[in-house]
Amino acid sequence: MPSQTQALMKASTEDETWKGEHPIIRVDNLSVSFHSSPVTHNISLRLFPGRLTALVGESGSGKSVTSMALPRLDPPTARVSGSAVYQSAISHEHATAQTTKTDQQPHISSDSSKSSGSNTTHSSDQSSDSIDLLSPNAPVRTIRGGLIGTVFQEPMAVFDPLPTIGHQIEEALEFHTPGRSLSRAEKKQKVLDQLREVGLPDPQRIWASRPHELSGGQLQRAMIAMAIINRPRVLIADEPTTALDVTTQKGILALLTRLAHRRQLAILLITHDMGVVWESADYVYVMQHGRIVEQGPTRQLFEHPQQAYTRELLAAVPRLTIPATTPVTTSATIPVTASTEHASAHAHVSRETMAEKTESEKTSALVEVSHVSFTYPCHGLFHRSSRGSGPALTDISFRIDAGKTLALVGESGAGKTTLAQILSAQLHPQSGSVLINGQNIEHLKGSALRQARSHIGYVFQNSASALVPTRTVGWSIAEPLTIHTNLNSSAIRDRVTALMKDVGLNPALASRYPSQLSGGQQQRVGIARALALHPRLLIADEPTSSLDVTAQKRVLDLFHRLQNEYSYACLFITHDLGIVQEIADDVAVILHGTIMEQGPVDSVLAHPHADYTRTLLDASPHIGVLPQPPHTSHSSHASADDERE
Amino acid sequence: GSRTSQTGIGASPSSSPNTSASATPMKGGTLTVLTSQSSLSLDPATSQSLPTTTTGLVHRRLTTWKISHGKTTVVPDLATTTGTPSDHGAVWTFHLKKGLRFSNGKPITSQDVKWGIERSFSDTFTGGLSYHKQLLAGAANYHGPFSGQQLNSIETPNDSTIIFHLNSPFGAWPWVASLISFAPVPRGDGTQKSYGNHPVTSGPYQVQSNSPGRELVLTRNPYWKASTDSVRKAYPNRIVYRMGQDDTVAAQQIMQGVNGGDTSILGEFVPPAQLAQAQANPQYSQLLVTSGDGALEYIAINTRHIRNLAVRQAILWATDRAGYRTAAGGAIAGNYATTLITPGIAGRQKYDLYHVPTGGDPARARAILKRAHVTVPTLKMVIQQNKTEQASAIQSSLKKAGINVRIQVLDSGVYSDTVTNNQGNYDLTIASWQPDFPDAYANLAPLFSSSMIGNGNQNMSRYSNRAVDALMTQATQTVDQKAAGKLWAQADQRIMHDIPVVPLIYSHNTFIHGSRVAGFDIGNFPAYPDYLTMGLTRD
Amino acid sequence: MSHLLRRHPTHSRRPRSRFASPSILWGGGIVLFFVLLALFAGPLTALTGNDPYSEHRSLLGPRSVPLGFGGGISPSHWFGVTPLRGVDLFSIIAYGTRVSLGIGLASTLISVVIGVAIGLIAGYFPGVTDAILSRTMDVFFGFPFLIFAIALSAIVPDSFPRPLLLILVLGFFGWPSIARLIRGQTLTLTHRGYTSAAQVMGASSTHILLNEIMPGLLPLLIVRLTLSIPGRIAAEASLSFLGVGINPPTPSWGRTISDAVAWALVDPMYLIFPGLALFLVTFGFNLLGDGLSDALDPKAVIRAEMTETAETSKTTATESSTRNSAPAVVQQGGNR
Amino acid sequence: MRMFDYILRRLISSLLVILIIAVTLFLIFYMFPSNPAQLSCGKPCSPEQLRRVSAFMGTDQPWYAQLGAYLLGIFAGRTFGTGASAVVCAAPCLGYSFRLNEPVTTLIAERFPVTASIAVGAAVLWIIIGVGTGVLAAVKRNTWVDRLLMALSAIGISSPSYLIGLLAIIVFAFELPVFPSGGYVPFSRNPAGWFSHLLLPWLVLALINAASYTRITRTQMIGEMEQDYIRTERSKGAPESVVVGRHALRNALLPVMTMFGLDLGSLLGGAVLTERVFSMQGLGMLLLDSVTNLDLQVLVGSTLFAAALVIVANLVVDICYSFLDPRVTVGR
Ligand SMILES: Nc1ncnc2c1ncn2[C@@H]1O[C@H](COP(=O)(O)OP(=O)(O)OP(=O)(O)O)[C@@H](O)[C@H]1O
Ligand SMILES: Nc1ncnc2c1ncn2[C@@H]1O[C@H](COP(=O)(O)OP(=O)(O)OP(=O)(O)O)[C@@H](O)[C@H]1O
Ligand SMILES: [Mg+2]
Ligand SMILES: [Mg+2]
Repeated sequence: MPSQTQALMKASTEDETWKGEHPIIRVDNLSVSFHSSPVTHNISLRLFPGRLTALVGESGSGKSVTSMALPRLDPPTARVSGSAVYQSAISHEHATAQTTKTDQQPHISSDSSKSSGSNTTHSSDQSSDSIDLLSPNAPVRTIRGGLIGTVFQEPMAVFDPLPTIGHQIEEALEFHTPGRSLSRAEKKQKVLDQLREVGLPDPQRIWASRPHELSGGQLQRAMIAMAIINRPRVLIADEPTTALDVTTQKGILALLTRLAHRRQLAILLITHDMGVVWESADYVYVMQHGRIVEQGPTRQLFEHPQQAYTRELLAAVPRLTIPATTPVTTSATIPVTASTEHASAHAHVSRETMAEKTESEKTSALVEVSHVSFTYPCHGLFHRSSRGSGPALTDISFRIDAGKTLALVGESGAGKTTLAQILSAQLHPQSGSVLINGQNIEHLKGSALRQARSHIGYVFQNSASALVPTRTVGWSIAEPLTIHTNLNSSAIRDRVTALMKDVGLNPALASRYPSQLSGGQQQRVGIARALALHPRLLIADEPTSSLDVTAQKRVLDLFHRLQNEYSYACLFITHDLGIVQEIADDVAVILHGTIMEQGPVDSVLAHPHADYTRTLLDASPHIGVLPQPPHTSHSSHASADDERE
Repeated sequence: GSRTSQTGIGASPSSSPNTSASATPMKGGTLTVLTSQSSLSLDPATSQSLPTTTTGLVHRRLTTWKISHGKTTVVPDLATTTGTPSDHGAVWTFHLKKGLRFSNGKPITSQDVKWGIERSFSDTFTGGLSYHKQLLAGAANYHGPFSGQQLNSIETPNDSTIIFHLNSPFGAWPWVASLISFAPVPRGDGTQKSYGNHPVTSGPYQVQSNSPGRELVLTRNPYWKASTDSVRKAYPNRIVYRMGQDDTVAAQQIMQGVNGGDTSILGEFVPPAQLAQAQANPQYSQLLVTSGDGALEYIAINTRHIRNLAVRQAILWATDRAGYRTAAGGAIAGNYATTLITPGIAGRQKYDLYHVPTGGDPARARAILKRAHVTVPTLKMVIQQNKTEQASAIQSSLKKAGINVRIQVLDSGVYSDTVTNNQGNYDLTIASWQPDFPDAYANLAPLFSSSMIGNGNQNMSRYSNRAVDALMTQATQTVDQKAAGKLWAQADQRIMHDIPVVPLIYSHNTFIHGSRVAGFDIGNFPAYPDYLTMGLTRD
Repeated sequence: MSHLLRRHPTHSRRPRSRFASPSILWGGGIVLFFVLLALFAGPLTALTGNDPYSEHRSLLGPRSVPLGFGGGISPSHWFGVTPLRGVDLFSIIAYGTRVSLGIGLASTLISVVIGVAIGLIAGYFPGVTDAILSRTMDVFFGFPFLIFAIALSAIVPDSFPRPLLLILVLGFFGWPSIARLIRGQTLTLTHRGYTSAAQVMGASSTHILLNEIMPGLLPLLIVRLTLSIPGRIAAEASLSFLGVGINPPTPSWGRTISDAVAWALVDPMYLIFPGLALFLVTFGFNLLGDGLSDALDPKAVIRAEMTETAETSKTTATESSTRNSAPAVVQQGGNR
Repeated sequence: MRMFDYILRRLISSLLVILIIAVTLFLIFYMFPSNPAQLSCGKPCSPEQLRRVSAFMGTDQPWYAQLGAYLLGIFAGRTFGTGASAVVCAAPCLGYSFRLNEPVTTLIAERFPVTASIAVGAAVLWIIIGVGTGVLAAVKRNTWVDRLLMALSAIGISSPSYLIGLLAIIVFAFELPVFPSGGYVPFSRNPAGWFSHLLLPWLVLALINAASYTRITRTQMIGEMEQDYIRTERSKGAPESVVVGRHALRNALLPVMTMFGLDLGSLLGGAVLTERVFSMQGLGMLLLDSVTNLDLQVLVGSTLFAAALVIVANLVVDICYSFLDPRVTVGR
């Protein structure tokens, strides 16, 4: 007991901004293992009402596994030990009163006493409101959805494929509404409101759509809507904005912060995007190798990173470096660490390629898209949910030369994935033509099509569902090789090992099944597979969305290296303008299925013509001049903060 | 009586009168007949039913059969006598009784009888008993009365007199006149094929409802007068036929008296398993009634395929009749057969030409084959489903003599077709034959006359011997029944010299009736219960 | 190629353990037992000097019912003898295994091969192909199998071996239901992300059908398969019941069961022994099927491993050196 | 309208299917050793008589002529024979039974209620039992409940329906007489009798069929329960009953539904063995009798009717599929 209280106080008094509040969730010594090999070690966390706590760390470090243990949503094979206690916020006064002193030492989980877990529930002053989340008697159904809302990492697979989105969200509402107090219309209205709140433009349509009819970002927002519709006390958001463009991401983050403040919601935000952390988190835990290696209030952590890994994390963020001419004032912010050199070198490269481009203008482009329009057909005999949805793409034209990268940025649901699918002949445009290597891919059939496709590498946005669940990931990476080459199995194995190393995966993971990997690991499997054949055209649909910055950097470097080596053309879909600047030669900005503007990266970013591009630039999270007082950086939310309920 | 023994509506004389319940039936109640058959024709032109079974309940004929104390005789029915022959038996005259009426109230006249017979010549109405069609003069090109033509060999000088002119003298005409085709049909009526579903009746019952293949309900015909009928007792008020029944279930139902089984009878033989079961239980065995020697069961040897007499001899010698009988259920299945004319038929002479032991003599069979220097190829035996065990027994007995048999089980329709068509694509088959009327003619002619090969006829041995044909013709035309009988017996032995068939047993048919059913008697002929005298006891 | 990564050191012990579940062992054991029974029916029955043809009339009572306990069970007739002819029942069952198992396996094989092929093709190639194949299935569905069987038994010359005929008939009429099931599942699986992934990779349809779609169908298919084999044995019995099964004297379970049903009250053992054989085989195949579909389901493998790792942690320790010999992954954060 | 188009297209192609079936049946019969007229020629039968019968029944014609006449009859009706005794079979004439003396349409109309009563009742029972036990087994996977259910389903699968049927009759109708041993009572005549007569066949058919549904449902359920969306459902705080019943089950039922549609469709065309064992005169018995008696027209008529049912069932399944699984489009 005493050590417990101490630990609690330690955690809760680290920063004055906590105002002595009492944690709503206390996690102590949480360890998770899969078939008796541990993946996380003695994690201790505190979540406070009204606060946004970020959990950052490298891919595969155990972020998802840890957070999912709280509402007990781990895979059944996981063994969880330690303690996690929920305490309602009502009785916080006591704890607040005890808060006296600030402990600057990072709270490393291994420090805390082993016995703390079991005692928490018996804490004298809060016993009635405290729930041991890990106890077998915990009221999981009230906890899930009611107390703790959860947003999952992979948005594409989380919805039941059969019912409409609206139905599934309404259902969540029902589980936590006693009796039948809500009428149908009321429920629907609530859901529509919630969908609108998470920034979905056409809630009516989303409400009536089936999961497969929505884009990744739309699904992700629907997931968020579902998680918060019951006004839980705690929200666990596992990379909730990976599939979102910056504008939407900004909106979502603002919404989360607002919710945290208004509803006194405790949020655990898992992310790899330090920009996001900087902009919205109050407190940060950094994870590596299944351990919490560092923690602290956001500003403090950013200003004085203690661990090498944290520093590396901060350094590796691709920064948006906008040329001086840009109207955006924050443009001058150059990262603290060494990437300046790299960025400028890259800028140089881009300028070179631009020059080449003018020369080679007359040589035929590797990809030439002209006047492509596409409308999704009305599916099924009964499902008319896509009614009213206009064309997904209208009159799209662009070209990509060999060795060049075109970045496609745009709002979620703008039609990026659709365009990528048209390029790879998964969908056929109603009008316009797609020439790849001079061939009209739409007219190819049979082996000619297969041959053409062997030169296309495709990284799927939904990496998890693009892997065969019944095959090891090693098999999946090898698949293109087995299809298109005659390599013997040992050669293939070598190739797979090399590819996995290239994308930063331990080759030992080759024997795992997709469901045994973390989100970022799955994504890298997808990348490795796309690169296996050294494609001439690489279509990468948000390939690094789930990657932590180190892994992301590694992948981007790999893209660079391979592009230099094989000079493939690349269509790179992303919402991160920082990445755009780092990797792309040209950029196309797409909105509502129309290209708003396109051109060389530097000139577009420096002189955005379209309003939307400007909005994008504004919305991009910049790590501003450090240190920066958090209040100013959050000024846009300040007014919202005050409207507490 | 028929090709395959299970018509349930069929026909033999024998040793012991088989009477079940000694109690006399009462008037009234509903008697149920459970049958596995899926169709039951009540059309006089198309039915092949015996006078003493179903059609006997609804249709009267000129003459009919009376079974008393085990003896079956032909007696007058609509007619006052069993017919008066003239012209050496080539012309037969009948007079109708007075006061006869149809179920629709109309009086029955000689024209109605004539119309009924004429109807049977119509191309529309086929499938009945056709003995008269070959016998009546000038019938060869007659196509029935519907286009206005009459059959002139049938005379009706007045409403109560009917005279038949035959091709040649035929002594057994009184028996022929008892067949279903001689039932009256109101003149001008019955043009439609479906007439048989709701016929106008002359017997004690009329059709209340009939859904073909499913259920037939008979109720009393108010116009039938017991005083004009010496045979029909008409005890039950209602008789219900349930068709398409599973015989195993039905037999069980009757034995245990559940579900109205106590007031039911089974239209078929008791299946072997239920037979064994009932015999073992004294309470159930009371419900069994076994006929005397009935149908002849035999192996028909296709003489067109197996022309060598030595081979047929070998088959005869190799056949283990005891094994056959065991496989058919044991001693209750029947007595060993040596003659072709079945016991109880006038003129039958008992003889045993070869004295083959009942267990067969495979060594002798081998010796015969060896002497004849023949090797027998594998023989194809076609059988019906219900003969599987018996066929297997024959197969294993022939194998002992070095004769291999391949059995092919055929579905009943296909089987009938196979054994009666013109190709005759089989070597052996197991058949049984009960004559349609107790006359040696009906016993031998259909099976051994060369005119009965193929075309749907029953000469399954495809036996053709001019001498035998001539002998049978002579016997047929002999009006003196004693003299005729001698000729038939002669033919019988003459045929057996050629061994077109191996006689196996005279089958004893065992039937079962509910505990409240009385008057369930089987005479010497046919080996089927007499439906006309059946009734229910008081609880 | 699919075993490519199985040879990875960590996998060396998987095949054994994965397929060594109790269901597989028991189910496989039962099936194997019957396979052996079929193969060694001759020597086995010769032990008691029996065969499935000889009659033992002396063992039958006057009503042709076997004398003695349990349908005439004795040291020389382990299962007694049949009524009516007194044939050794054990011999019938032992030899009958050949026909019944043979028909069950062979006809299922035919149906499954045709059904899976057609179902896959119909489900994977929309439009005309699907329409044609689906209507073909309709023809087969609409066509009464029984009628066909009865007609064939009349038309096909009797010199054509009956078991083969049954295999063909059951095989060719059994595929549509499999095909339809497969087609439906294929339709669903075709819309999965990994199928599109393979298409974009330029995989041939064959590759996709075999590697992406088939594995997803397997659990369902295995269940269907294990349902099918005993189903076929039962179908042979049903055909026998209607009189178009195996011709005597060839022993078959189906014919024996259909003959014996009527004797259930008189000579119950006559029905019980072959019935038990049929049940055991069914049970064996089902166990085997359950076990196999578990073994092929990766999630189940994971579960199995879980228990297994606990048991074999020692072996893992020795193997871990092998595992680590693979070049350690670069850049897991820089400072370890 | 897509729906309408699709159904129309399917119906047209279904006519083709029916035609193929009819042609095949006629061909098979043509290959028979000889003339079905033989069976209705009478006893004894002269060649002349046989010729006449053949002419009347039309079996003296080549098979294609017979087929043509038959098909034409469906639309235009037929007349057999001439004059006063001519048999008129009004359109839609599926043939005329010379054995039962009824038009096939009448026969089917009489028999169908029997078969439908058996089939629908049994289907309702077996889908409930099969899916219920399948879900239970999946949820209780690897427990004794699961094992017991699997063992029971093994019994069900390995039992020919006539075996179970006869044993059920012996036990429930004879040994402890609680059910009638067979027969059919029309609902209109006596609803209680209808029910009591059908209960045993329903149970028998249901138990046998349920066995395979148990297995398929179990496998599918196990697969679905491992999908990601199940975790999502749980994260919403869904009670396990909703997770299993509303989400996993609905997904798992897709292939089950395919099977169910087909099974019900073909059962509606005649439950041959069950009808036979329970002595019910439904379409199955009609069909069986028609083969046994070489009653070609009844055979073809009732087969075509059964085929039509199967085709409709297939169509319904396909439409339902596109309804239940939005990812699948039928009208592709
Ligand atoms: N199968 C489908 N049927 C109907 N509409 C669809 C379908 N797939 C996508 N859409 C709609 O088409 C639009 C474009 O979708 P797309 O997946 O291309 O978006 P995106 O730009 O990739 O978005 P995100 O960044 O969120 O992944 C969206 O509004 C989406 O709802
Ligand atoms: N079901 C499982 N079985 C075995 N190992 C697993 C399983 N799920 C996750 N792991 C492993 O546990 C580790 C932690 O996974 P987790 O999903 O928590 O990573 P993460 O931090 O969320 O990474 P990412 O950012 O890539 O999503 C990873 O190494 C992963 O491979
Ligand atoms: Mg994760
Ligand atoms: Mg997308």
